Amino acid sequence: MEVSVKLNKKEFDANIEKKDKGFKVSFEGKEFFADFEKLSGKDGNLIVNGKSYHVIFTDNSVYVNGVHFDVETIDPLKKELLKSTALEKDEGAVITSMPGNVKRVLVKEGDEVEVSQPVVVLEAMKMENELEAPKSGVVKKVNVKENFPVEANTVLIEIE
Amino acid sequence: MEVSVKLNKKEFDANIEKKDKGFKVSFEGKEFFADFEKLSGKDGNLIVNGKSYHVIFTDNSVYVNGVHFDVETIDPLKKELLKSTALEKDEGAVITSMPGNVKRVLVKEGDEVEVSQPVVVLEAMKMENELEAPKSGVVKKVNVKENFPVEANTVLIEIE
Amino acid sequence: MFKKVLIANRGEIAVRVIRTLREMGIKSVAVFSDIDRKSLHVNLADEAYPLGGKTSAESYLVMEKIIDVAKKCGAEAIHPGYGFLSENVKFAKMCEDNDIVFIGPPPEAISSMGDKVTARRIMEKAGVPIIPGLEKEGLSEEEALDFAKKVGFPVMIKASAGGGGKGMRKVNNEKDFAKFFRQAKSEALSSFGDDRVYIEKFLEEPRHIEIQILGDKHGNVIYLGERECSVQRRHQKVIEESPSPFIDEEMRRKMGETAVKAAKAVGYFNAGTVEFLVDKYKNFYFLEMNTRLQVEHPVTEWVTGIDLVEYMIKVAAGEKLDLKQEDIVLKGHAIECRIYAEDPDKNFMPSPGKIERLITPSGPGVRDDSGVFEGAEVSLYYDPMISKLTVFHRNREMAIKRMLRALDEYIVAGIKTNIDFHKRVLTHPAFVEGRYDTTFIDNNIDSLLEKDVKNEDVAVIAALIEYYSKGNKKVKRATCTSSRWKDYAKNCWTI
Amino acid sequence: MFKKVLIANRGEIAVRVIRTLREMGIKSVAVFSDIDRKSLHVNLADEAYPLGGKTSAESYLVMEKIIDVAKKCGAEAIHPGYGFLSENVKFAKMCEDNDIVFIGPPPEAISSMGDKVTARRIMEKAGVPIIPGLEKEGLSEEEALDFAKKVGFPVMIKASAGGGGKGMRKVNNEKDFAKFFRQAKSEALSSFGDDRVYIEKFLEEPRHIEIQILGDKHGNVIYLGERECSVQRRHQKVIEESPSPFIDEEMRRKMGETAVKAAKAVGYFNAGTVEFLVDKYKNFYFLEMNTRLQVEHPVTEWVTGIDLVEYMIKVAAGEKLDLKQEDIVLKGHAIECRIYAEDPDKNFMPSPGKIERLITPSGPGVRDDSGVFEGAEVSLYYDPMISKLTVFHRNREMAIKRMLRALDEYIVAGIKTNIDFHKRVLTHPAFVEGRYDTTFIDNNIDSLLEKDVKNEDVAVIAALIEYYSKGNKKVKRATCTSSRWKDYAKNCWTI
Repeated sequence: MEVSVKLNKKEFDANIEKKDKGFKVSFEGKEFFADFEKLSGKDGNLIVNGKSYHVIFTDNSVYVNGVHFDVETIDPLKKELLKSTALEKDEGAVITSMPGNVKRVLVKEGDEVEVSQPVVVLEAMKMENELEAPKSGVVKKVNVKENFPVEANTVLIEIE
Repeated sequence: MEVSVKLNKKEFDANIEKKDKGFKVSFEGKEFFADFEKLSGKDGNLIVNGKSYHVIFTDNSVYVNGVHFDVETIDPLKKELLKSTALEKDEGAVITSMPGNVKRVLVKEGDEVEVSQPVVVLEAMKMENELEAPKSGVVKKVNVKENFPVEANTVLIEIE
Repeated sequence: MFKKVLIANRGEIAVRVIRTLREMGIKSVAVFSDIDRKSLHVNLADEAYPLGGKTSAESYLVMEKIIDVAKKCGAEAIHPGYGFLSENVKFAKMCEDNDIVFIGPPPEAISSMGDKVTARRIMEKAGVPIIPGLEKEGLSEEEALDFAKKVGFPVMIKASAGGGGKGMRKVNNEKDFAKFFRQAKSEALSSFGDDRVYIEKFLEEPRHIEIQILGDKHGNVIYLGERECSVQRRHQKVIEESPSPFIDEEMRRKMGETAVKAAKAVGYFNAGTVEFLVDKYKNFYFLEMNTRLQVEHPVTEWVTGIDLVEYMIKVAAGEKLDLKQEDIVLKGHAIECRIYAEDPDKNFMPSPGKIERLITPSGPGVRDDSGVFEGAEVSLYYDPMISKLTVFHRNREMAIKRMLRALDEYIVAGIKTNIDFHKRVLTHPAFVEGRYDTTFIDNNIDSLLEKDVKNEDVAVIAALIEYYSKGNKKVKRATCTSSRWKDYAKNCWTI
Repeated sequence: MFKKVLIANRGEIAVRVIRTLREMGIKSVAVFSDIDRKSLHVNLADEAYPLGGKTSAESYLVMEKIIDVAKKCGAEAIHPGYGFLSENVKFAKMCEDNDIVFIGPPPEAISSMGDKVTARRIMEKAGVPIIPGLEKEGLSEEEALDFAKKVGFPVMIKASAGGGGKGMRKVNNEKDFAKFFRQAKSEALSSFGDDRVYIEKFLEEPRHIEIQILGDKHGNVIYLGERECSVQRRHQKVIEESPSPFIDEEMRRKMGETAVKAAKAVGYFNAGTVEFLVDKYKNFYFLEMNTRLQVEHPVTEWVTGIDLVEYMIKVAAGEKLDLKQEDIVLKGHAIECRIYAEDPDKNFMPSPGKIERLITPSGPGVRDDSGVFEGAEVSLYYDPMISKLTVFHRNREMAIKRMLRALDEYIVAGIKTNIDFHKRVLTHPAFVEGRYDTTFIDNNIDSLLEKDVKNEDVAVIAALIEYYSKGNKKVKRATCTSSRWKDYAKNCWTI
């Protein structure tokens, strides 16, 4: 079976076939023999050409010897949708990628801001983090209030 | 609600009622206030009158601060059945309560045996364990062969 | 000795104190916020009582509630851990007023040492060198800026009531001054309830080296060697070690004796830490004194063989130190890595969430002081430090290798951590050779975050994951996070 | 130094060796039986290759297969761990013949020390006291019985090729003699492939105290203090500690020097252990020499600060010992508890099965060397020891308390273990006071298995469990196992 994998934004292709108790993987002209065994719960062990790897599957990630992979969710459409509404629609969106508490809102609607100007101070885990304007422009919308918590990936401020 | 519990073969009764976020337990004229919180997977925490207990539920046991309880399975009938076929039917049954490998069978059918006479040598985890005749009598049946594995709770030899 | 002690803290340090209390046969009492009902310290303690509230301000900082619990459950003493109320003189006095032993120094020592400005003055008087600075009541932004211009950038703005990197900012130029000055004041206010700050000249190539001391109520004070804490980011320590690769026996003795002098100057008892900045000429300057147990105390415990928490409790109970200065012999080398719930690839942004899988290292010379468990929720309300991993070996070279081995075994899934980042720091030539100061991480951040994909096994694994995932509804397409592959290839058993 | 080392073992000791190999920058190669495909040592190693088979005889004891894997994967050396092929002279020679370094002593030392009868003769010649015994080729049951009657019961029957309590029986009277003699021979055959046994007088109130030695290929041999191993059951060590509470500096030196003499007599290099029996008058007798890494080596590692596995590998690679006798200074006190999958309440019957929940202790002074993980299947094919828990503290009294704390944190659900049993041993007055010999467990078995229900909280919890279980399909009615409640009330945080 042909499989393509995205690795560091570079796509590449491998061929995988069942072989004895495991798999034969052909990739860039080389052959690898792999044996996977589920250990317990989220854990498995993978032996590839004799090398042993501890593999952990969580809901949306894979860890190989403790090193993390991102894995796209089952419904790529839904994810695209999420992205388009939040992250990609508006280049002027000030988005928090972590949950936290809005400590201070430094601008109000109608304000003119410059690129990199701090607009919101977010507190999480006892540290203050300043979020800056991604571009120069006018504050169109302020979606948050001081001392209220926000989830990750929320659009806090919109600038146009 | 009235609840009876078997503790060290001694049965006793308690009354339990919902109270605030937890429970009030009355027992032997005293009152206990308990708050249970599920932690994750099999683990929970129970605070009884301020004292904290780590509780773990597995398929058929409960552990409180690491100390083990036996818990009867959902179908008491089935368990009784199991018991009656194996453990209680025959006082002359030589039963292994652990799985292992039959190392040597020291008697054959028709042999006369005395109580406490070794009849089977079982090996498990690199240790040899001798199983003895539970009563004096004649060997009626030998259910096992040397060098074959046996499961826990198997009747190996029957004596009458 | 006490029969019951309340720990006015949470997380790993509460667990740490519970462990020693249990060894001493003393009942431990945990307190908890609503957020922390399911936390490890509650589960491990003998007793646990709710404080209510979510934020620290609503829970762990409410002195009356804590005193109230202690009185109701009959705790004779309170261990404050670090942070929260550990250096709060009002709380120490409140304990005293309620006949509860505060496991810490006398209130006077807290107030004189806890206030950085007062502490500087005391040290100056005692003849301990201090860094040029400006400290005055109601220090204004303008005055501070004037001072900065006079001594020259960079300068440090620091919370007067501060400690632990909170309310502290390094300012490199005039442009950033106003912003950082305000941030420092604001953080100081939210962390310590006190927005006073002062300003100091920033030393070039400074090392942060601190001396652990231990004093009893009978006037005995000893020092327990130093800790090298120069691996810092945003004034938060990241890796600590003892002994410091930078100082020798003679300098250790000099700094130790200075620290003891400082402690005696304020009638100190309890465990405590005198922090110094050391410049490249090995001059040392008093930085501040922490009048409490320090996060990084395990490295000292490894090399001295002494349980500092045990001694804090014994000293608080009035016992005389059964250790003399000559009993303290440093043996071997210890390193601590603080495990933070943060994402180094996204500017070390905090990463709260559920720990879906947790594997902690063990075996020879490894100690994990954790405040979490598999399935635990790392809350955004509190500090992002989830654990401290400490190792010991007979020398520094082997200790570094042991730490790398332990970090390889350490797996935290579900949230991001700085485990991989630690591996890069520990293999960086400057760290390996012991040539580093507090600017180390900032100056090497690019190489410490370097990205690359090399090992072809990794591609095979990715392909297999993709393949397996066909049968797994939850997993569809694997893309690896850009930054980790290099480390993977470098550190993770595949070379 | 080697680049790749194969570990011809499984379980905790394979994991132990992998850890040090990783610290030394050496690739580790695991081998595994079909049963062990999912085991921890396979998952942690850099490389892993199947041996096939289920039993040890089909897998870990098949020398040709192991040599074959080593050659194919390019391993330059083999670490045998303990048990299995670790004291097999044929295997050591086979390694030599295949240009693979056997990480152990020279084959001649294995054969002379490994054979208990030869070892006794060498010791006798070297002037080391030995216990009266009868050793001869083809020793018959009748000859052995005659000897027993002559010197008087009790006597010990021991496997000539033996070690680790396998193929060993204490016989108290003539009636049991035939049975035990045959058992010992049979166990010897299945454990070592050699059914020869010999017989010895049993010493009264004997302590089992052993000396750790370390030698290089350049004729240097040092001793690393002693281990007290008298807490035994069925000749299996259960708890070990260092130093021994029974011996002083002078006796340590005498025993140490005797051990070094013994080692030098056979041209020994590698880590090794000279076991002594010590009677109540502090006379010590040579018992046997183990020419390999010992299960209980961690206690020595704690008190000396030395990684024994690291030195085994360095010595095997031909390095000269960089330690002199005067460098070895014992500091503090270490205790090890072996965690067995067994049920003390059912005559310590092995308890294989799935580990449904596993919580291992950590924090200051705690080391867990485990061979399992949560979800692991403990197989009936191999040794029931799943882990070794070791603690360190500054003195014996505190070390015992620390061990009790660590045992309180240790939770293994799904199979039975001896964790609670350890707690009873550690709180037994004879153990606490250090007054115990190898008969300790046998003579106190009743109080060590004592049962009782005291704490009323326990009843409340049971009631609550019953109540909750109404909503839980899997749980219906709780009855507590009889023996644990006493400990619960005594040790489990409820006093």
